Amino acid sequence: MVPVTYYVALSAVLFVIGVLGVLLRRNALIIFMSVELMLNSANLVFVAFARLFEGLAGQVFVFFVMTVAAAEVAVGLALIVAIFRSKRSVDVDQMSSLKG
Amino acid sequence: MPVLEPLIELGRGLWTTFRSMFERPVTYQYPEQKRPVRPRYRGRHVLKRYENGLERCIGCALCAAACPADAIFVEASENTDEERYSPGERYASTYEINYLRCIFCGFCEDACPTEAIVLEDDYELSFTDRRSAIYPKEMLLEPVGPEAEPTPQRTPPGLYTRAVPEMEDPKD
Amino acid sequence: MTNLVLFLVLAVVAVVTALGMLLSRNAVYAALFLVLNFATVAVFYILLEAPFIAMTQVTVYAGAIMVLFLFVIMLLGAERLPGTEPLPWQRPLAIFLALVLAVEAGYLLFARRAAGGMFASAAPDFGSPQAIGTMLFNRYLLPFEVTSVLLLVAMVGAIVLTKKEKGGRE
Amino acid sequence: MDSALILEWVIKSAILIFVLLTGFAYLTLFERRALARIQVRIGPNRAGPFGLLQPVADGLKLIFKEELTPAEADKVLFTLAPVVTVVPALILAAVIPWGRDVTLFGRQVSLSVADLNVGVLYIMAVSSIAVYGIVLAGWSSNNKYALLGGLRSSAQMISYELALGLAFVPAILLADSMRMVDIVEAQHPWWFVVIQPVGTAIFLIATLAEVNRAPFDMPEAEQELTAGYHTEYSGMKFALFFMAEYAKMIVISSIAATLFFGGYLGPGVDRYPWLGPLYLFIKIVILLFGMIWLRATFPRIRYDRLMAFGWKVLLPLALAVTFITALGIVLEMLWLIPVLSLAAGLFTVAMVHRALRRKAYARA
Repeated sequence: MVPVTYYVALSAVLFVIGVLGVLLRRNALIIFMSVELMLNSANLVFVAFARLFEGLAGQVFVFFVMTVAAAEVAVGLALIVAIFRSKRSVDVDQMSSLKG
Repeated sequence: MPVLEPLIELGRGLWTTFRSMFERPVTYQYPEQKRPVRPRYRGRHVLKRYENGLERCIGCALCAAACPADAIFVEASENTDEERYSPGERYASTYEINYLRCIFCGFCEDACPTEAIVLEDDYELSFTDRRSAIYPKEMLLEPVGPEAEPTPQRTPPGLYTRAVPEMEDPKD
Repeated sequence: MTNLVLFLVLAVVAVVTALGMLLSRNAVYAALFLVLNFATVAVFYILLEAPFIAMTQVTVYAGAIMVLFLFVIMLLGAERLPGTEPLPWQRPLAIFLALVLAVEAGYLLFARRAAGGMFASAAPDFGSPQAIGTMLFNRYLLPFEVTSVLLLVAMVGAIVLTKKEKGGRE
Repeated sequence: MDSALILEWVIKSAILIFVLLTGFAYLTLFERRALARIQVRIGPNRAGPFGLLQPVADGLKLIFKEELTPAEADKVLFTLAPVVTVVPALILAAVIPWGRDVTLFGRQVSLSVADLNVGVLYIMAVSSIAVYGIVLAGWSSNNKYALLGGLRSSAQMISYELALGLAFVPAILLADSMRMVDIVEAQHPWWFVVIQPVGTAIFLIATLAEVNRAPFDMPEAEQELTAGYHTEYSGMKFALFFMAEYAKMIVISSIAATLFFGGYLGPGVDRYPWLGPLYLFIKIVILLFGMIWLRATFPRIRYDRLMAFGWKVLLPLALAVTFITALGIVLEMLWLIPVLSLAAGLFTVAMVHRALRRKAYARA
């Protein structure tokens, strides 16, 4: 069997990659994808610990995280589309003014 | 019940198509089984002959002049009594139709003074190259009848002086 | 042993696809790498005896969320936009911070041995849809209902945000 | 995990894929013959007796055709897209049970490749993956029509997936399980089509939209989009799209048969388990004929109407049907389910009819 530490380590690596994506990339869509990656790495840990402690609460929580992620994506992409309409760009450096 | 009306309409459409499955198919199994063409069908041209085997075409090239697609080429030569192809002075020594150009409009038929060219029933025209789409006179000419002689014929002098025969009233 | 090999292979795939997402110039490729990443994570869930979560992962993440991403990318034609130069100090700082985070995680994992432990063999109906359903509708009923409200709000929000405010309507 | 089990899986997968690919080939022939008969023609009957070699001839032709790749296309994704389309269509069939367990060479062999306890969810997950191939094909061709067709069809598939997913729910609720075998066994006295006719109808309609078949074949609307997402494809790549469409038809018919039409159940199946696959096969053929028949009968729906139908008619009705099914189970009055759901279905039909009539009236 694979020890749970491996899963946590993998998830940490994925999380760090997600953080890097948010910090390094300027394309709002890719920043968004990186956030999804971070959520996913957290989910992986949840499921791993649910398996370790034989409790389903972790899996149920993953279920909720997915729902929230879906809601977040719907609103976030709508925002990006709206910003693109006014600025013709999805570059986060250009979203510097408070008014569209 | 008016509620069911749209469903019944859909069902009727389905019933129509289902019923048509059991009708006799209208398909002709083409190469073995050919569908007869209509009386006025315009297929490949045929150059006609008189009963005695002389060609009707006199090389006047009115068909070529009438042709909107410029598909017909005619070259005329002189008849002699020793070597007679058609009544009158001249005959078509070259007669070619390019079937890549022909639109089967039938104007040539109308223009012909001797009713020599007729669009008949043959529709199996297919070529593998452009040269073979040009039909020469030998391929267009009607075969000689059983009691007739092939052209050129040796004819008594002074018999065939008129090129255009006395025609009946054109019927169709 | 088989499990360990499988885990390592999948882990490599997961990390490589995540890096691919991070590094690819083309947003469509980034999205596709992320789809692969989510698929490998789904396989991890199956290895962890959570088939229900694995299938939901594929359906929601790969089937809905990433398709939505692709849609937006293609609709906006945003796959290869000319980017501005980042601020000069930002890139090294970002990498430094990420390294700090990684070291921190590594310290917690290996130095403190906070979460050592092997998996015991699970009960036969562990992670079955029935068990999750019972849990969801008994102990977690309130969060479940709140989530449904959240989804409704997100739906309304998305529609309001993307609706064109043009004249001519009334 | 002994090696015999793995061998069994490999053999079953190989047989399944072989059956699907042969089935795809002969489904094209079946469709052409059936369409021809409906249109009072004969259909292909030259290659081999009754045209039975026609699929072989078609396949040979497609193999030897030239494959074109547009110069500005994204080469990698352009090559990948047909594969991404075919694979989900093939692996979707893995969870379908073809019969009860049989004893073969002294082993207990189950007649499905994978007997998952989340079988229905597996179907949803895999069918949601199938969108990618079409989106990618449309995008990577770098062609306006292909992109529009791809976006259209993916929007359509995502929209109808909701109604499709909800149509699974009555079957799951009635069987109290997501395992396909349990769902089939739960239909012993009454098939679910009897208990939940409206749910079955929703499932079949959403299915048509899901596999992009007429009258929902928007993505391939030749007149508008010059064949949509596969405009730029030719040769074997085109054949793969073709294969995906027809393999999906077969698979989705078998899913419908399993969920609502009693799967492998039929008279005498208890005594002779080998009859199971035969019954399932017959049901699949009947459903496939239904698809072809619909194609021959109904014209294509306009795109905005199609989306409106999916979101405003099918989805609410599916929700209502789910609710009614749950209600009938909770009240332990199963007869309530067909009565109430048929009433809901008729109400929906009447409302749609009225709305359409009003629209026609307003235009006139």
